[in-house]
Amino acid sequence: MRRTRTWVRFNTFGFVFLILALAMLVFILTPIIKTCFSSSPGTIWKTLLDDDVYLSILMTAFCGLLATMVGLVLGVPLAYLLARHDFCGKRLLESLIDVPIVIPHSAAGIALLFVFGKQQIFGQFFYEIGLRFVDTMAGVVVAMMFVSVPFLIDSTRDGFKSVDVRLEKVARSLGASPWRTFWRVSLPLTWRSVVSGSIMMWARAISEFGAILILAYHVPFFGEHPAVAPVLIFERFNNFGLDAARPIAVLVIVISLIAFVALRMLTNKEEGT
Amino acid sequence: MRRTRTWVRFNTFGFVFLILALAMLVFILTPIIKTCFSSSPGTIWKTLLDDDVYLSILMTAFCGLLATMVGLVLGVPLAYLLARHDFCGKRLLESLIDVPIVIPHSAAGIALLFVFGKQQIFGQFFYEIGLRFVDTMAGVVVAMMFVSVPFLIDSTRDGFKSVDVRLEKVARSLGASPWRTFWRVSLPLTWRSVVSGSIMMWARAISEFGAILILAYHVPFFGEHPAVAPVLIFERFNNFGLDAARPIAVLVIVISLIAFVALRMLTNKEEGT
Amino acid sequence: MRGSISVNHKDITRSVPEKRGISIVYQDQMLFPHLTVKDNIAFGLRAAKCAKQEIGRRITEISELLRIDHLLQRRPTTLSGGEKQKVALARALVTEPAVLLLDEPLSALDPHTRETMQQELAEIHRQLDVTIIHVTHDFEEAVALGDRVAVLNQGEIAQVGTPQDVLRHPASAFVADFALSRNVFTANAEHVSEGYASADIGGLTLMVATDIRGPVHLTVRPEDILLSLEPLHSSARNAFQGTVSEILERGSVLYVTVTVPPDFVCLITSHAREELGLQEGVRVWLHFKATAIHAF
Amino acid sequence: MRGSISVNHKDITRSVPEKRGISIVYQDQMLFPHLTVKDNIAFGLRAAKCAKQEIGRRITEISELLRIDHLLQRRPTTLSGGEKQKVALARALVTEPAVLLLDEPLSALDPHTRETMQQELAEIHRQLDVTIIHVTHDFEEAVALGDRVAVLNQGEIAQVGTPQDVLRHPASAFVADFALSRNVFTANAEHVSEGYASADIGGLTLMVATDIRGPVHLTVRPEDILLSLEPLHSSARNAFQGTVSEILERGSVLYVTVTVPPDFVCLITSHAREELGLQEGVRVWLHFKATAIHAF
Repeated sequence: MRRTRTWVRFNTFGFVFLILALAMLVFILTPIIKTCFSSSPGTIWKTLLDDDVYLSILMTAFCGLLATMVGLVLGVPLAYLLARHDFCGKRLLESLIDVPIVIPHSAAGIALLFVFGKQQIFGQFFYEIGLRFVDTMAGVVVAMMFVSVPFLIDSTRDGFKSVDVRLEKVARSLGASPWRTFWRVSLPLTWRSVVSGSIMMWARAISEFGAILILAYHVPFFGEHPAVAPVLIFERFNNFGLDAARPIAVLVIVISLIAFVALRMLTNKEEGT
Repeated sequence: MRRTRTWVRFNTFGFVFLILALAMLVFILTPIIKTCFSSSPGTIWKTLLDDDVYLSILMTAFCGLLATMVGLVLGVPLAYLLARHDFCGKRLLESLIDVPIVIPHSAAGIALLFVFGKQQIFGQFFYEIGLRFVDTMAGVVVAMMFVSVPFLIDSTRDGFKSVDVRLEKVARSLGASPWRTFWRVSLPLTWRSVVSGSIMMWARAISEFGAILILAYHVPFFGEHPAVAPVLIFERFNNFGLDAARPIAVLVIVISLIAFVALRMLTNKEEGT
Repeated sequence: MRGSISVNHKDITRSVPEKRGISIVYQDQMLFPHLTVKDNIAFGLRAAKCAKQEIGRRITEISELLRIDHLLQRRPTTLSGGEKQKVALARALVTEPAVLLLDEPLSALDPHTRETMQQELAEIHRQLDVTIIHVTHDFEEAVALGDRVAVLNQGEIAQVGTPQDVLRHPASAFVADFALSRNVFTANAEHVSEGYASADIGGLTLMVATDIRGPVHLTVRPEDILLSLEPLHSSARNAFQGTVSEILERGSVLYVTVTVPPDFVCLITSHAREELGLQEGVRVWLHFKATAIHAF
Repeated sequence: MRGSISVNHKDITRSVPEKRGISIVYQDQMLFPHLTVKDNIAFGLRAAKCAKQEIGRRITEISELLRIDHLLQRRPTTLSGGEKQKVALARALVTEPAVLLLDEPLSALDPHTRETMQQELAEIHRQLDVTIIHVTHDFEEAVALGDRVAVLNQGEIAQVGTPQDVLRHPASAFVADFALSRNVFTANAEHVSEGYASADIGGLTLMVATDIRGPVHLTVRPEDILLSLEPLHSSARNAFQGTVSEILERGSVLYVTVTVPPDFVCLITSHAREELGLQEGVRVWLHFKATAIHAF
């Protein structure tokens, strides 16, 4: 009966909205789906066995993971403090934290070069302890982290905000220290937001192109010098044309699509219980 | 008294969290701030008067605006339907809509080439009505829209979700048509989410680099062939080095930073009232 | 679930909402938060493309009837619960719907506001020619306001009828349990002195401690009525003789119906029954205080 | 605001919460939603690094005392309001706090559960040696449960004292208005027959329609007490003679205090006063029904 009702209520409004919405869906989904099915599984498998491609994807995933882990250690405390404390200029600060999402990626690369270059403040400081950033994996991680960590911070902050602060007060009144309260109450209740923020951060990190192109083009990795996957795709396209770039693009899209959708569905599922 | 209390409660936990949070803030804010102040206002002014730079920034802003407008027309209906209707596979669909955010930008460019290239489905269709995408402004708009429209859809969908559906039912029971209900009730109550989603979309659009580099490198615009700002920065960096790219990067960062923070503060402010 | 809904002999089961002629007032009002009170009320008229002067005239009319004319420029968020409910009523009534559907309209209000709003609703119903379907959990409210009452039990109608029907002749144990524990009367309260009124209920004159004048509903809790075989000289302002017409045992207490007329239901203990030798047909005196009557 | 808070002669104003020895139970319980009932109760013990066996022993003890041992494996979301409140109490009590702070613990419960929980709280207070600070808006609850009552008016303490002090000697008009309209007694309910109990309040034996046995609190609403100059033969199971000790006018009604002893406050109309010729010192009879007494 419910279905019938929906049809009875169908009208110009619903029709126009459905058409416009479908146009948007077609626009978003067609490029993704068409690319996924444009190469045969055989070609993709052969591409994956290509040493350059294999190493590139491995390094991209690994650097993304590293960036996310550093992001967790530094970003979760920041998110917690933003959720629990009010101070003057907090709104401005929250806007500034989101800025890396919106500044042009190549400009972000240049901005990073300004502080992580050899002669620059951070660069010099880390150079002393033996860490270089230009054309190294550390540079890739830094570039990835800069453009993607706002996703983690925003999601985690909203998560902490949705936990009633009185739950923490109860835990404290029962004799738990601030650390115990955080690990046993605040964090378990925010877990889902932290995980989905991490997924978003990792996905955004492995997709970064512009900042990495400027800060760390080809980097040493297991004796080779691969580029991250987005850069590799661009190189192939630039040097050998669309047909050479296609299988890698397909491979990378399929991998990030599966990882993203699977993880997203997983965390959404938990929401239901 | 409140201040004293905060200090009394200060402890190892707060100290460690504050240190970690500050490290994250320094990491995010230093590159942005240092870049902004690295060039003298005079140099930036001179850069702005450079024809290439001027046209590039103008075109970037204009294309971003066009992308956002098309995104509004097609994305708001989609967001509304997603907020108001439940159907099988809705969660998967919502995940897929977010995919453009997470696939590598250069891969996104290749995926777009697969449907908007001259021989491809959309490309052919639009070619018939005289619209080409490869190395044209239409291509820039399409690339911008693809990578940025999920921000608008997500924000608007959440906005519609937060409007009690019974407000729409009341409007209908008072004799308003579905159209009138949408324009006079649903949309005015979601206005803030739509605006902040649009800001996010525009900001993300003008920052796109990878997809545009592949789909529409230099495009005709007022008799010239400028590239979008992120591409221009990369070109200068590649051809003339960091010093040549710096003033443009500064200029673009300052512009998007001001636009983003100002608009964000404006919409947040309304929230208070 | 199957069925159909008709309004004025027209099947509206499959009509779109804006063509049904049914206006809804929710418990939490659902005023449009972005519009002023005036624009909220004007919403339905503007949708119907009324002329501007006509809109102004009808808003003035309805807001005077509901005494909310001083609120017209305010925002819904600045209103009290009772004011919001009046605005929601005005918004629904101004479109002159065939049916006004009230979904527990008074349950979110504080007791005092609820009583005032009950009187307002009764007043509106008297003045305007509109069918009101009023959903409520409050049996006294249903009896006080309804011309016809339908008692719903688990989604099924247990009884339909006039309030007096339901009260005096409950069709099932469910309805009886629901209705039996109340004495509800309709009357006209007349001024006696500051704080007191007399009210005539079917020949019987009650003394009531209230400031309300005019048509009222009166309730007396069964446990507040004292029974005796002789008239008592006491502080109870209301004393009447009647005949025990029914005795119902409910656990360790008894519901005794005494016909004066009208019928009064009294709650007594079984000890009291034994001592007074109560049984059907016995003549007894009822006593209850003027302050024990609840008027609304 | 200035001031300091001491617990057992130790200033805790500036202590961190975990060192204060004060456990809180909120109105909406605030159970940890991600932990089972057992883990909720164990939370404080684990934080105190108790031995595993000790934890098990103390959880068993407290959950048997509160009769929630069958709920230990459940999740908080699956519990009813009363069960949640008991778990919150168990979680707070198991850490043996110096002070237990209850923030309107019963106001979110339905009336029946509230009465049961009032008895449970009284029981807990008798069995465990813990200072309980109970915040409530319900005056009867405060009087029933408290050893000492502090009445707060606009953030200031209007009166502190035993419940009887506050009830019988209100220090200000505010406290009087708050307290005067109630007759609250503490008594021991003894079995008379199914559904009835007798209760001794300072020499006076009341007949009460209740199934509760043992220590109870009884209240009679002032408007349910009938006054007369002669004893009445009626359905009222409780009849006592006393002396009018005070008459207070409140609008059009009067509060008459009759000392039997104890004191009873009765609400009557000014008409009744005139007719009975009531004034201080007059001997009168009080009558109220066994069903009009509320026991909890």
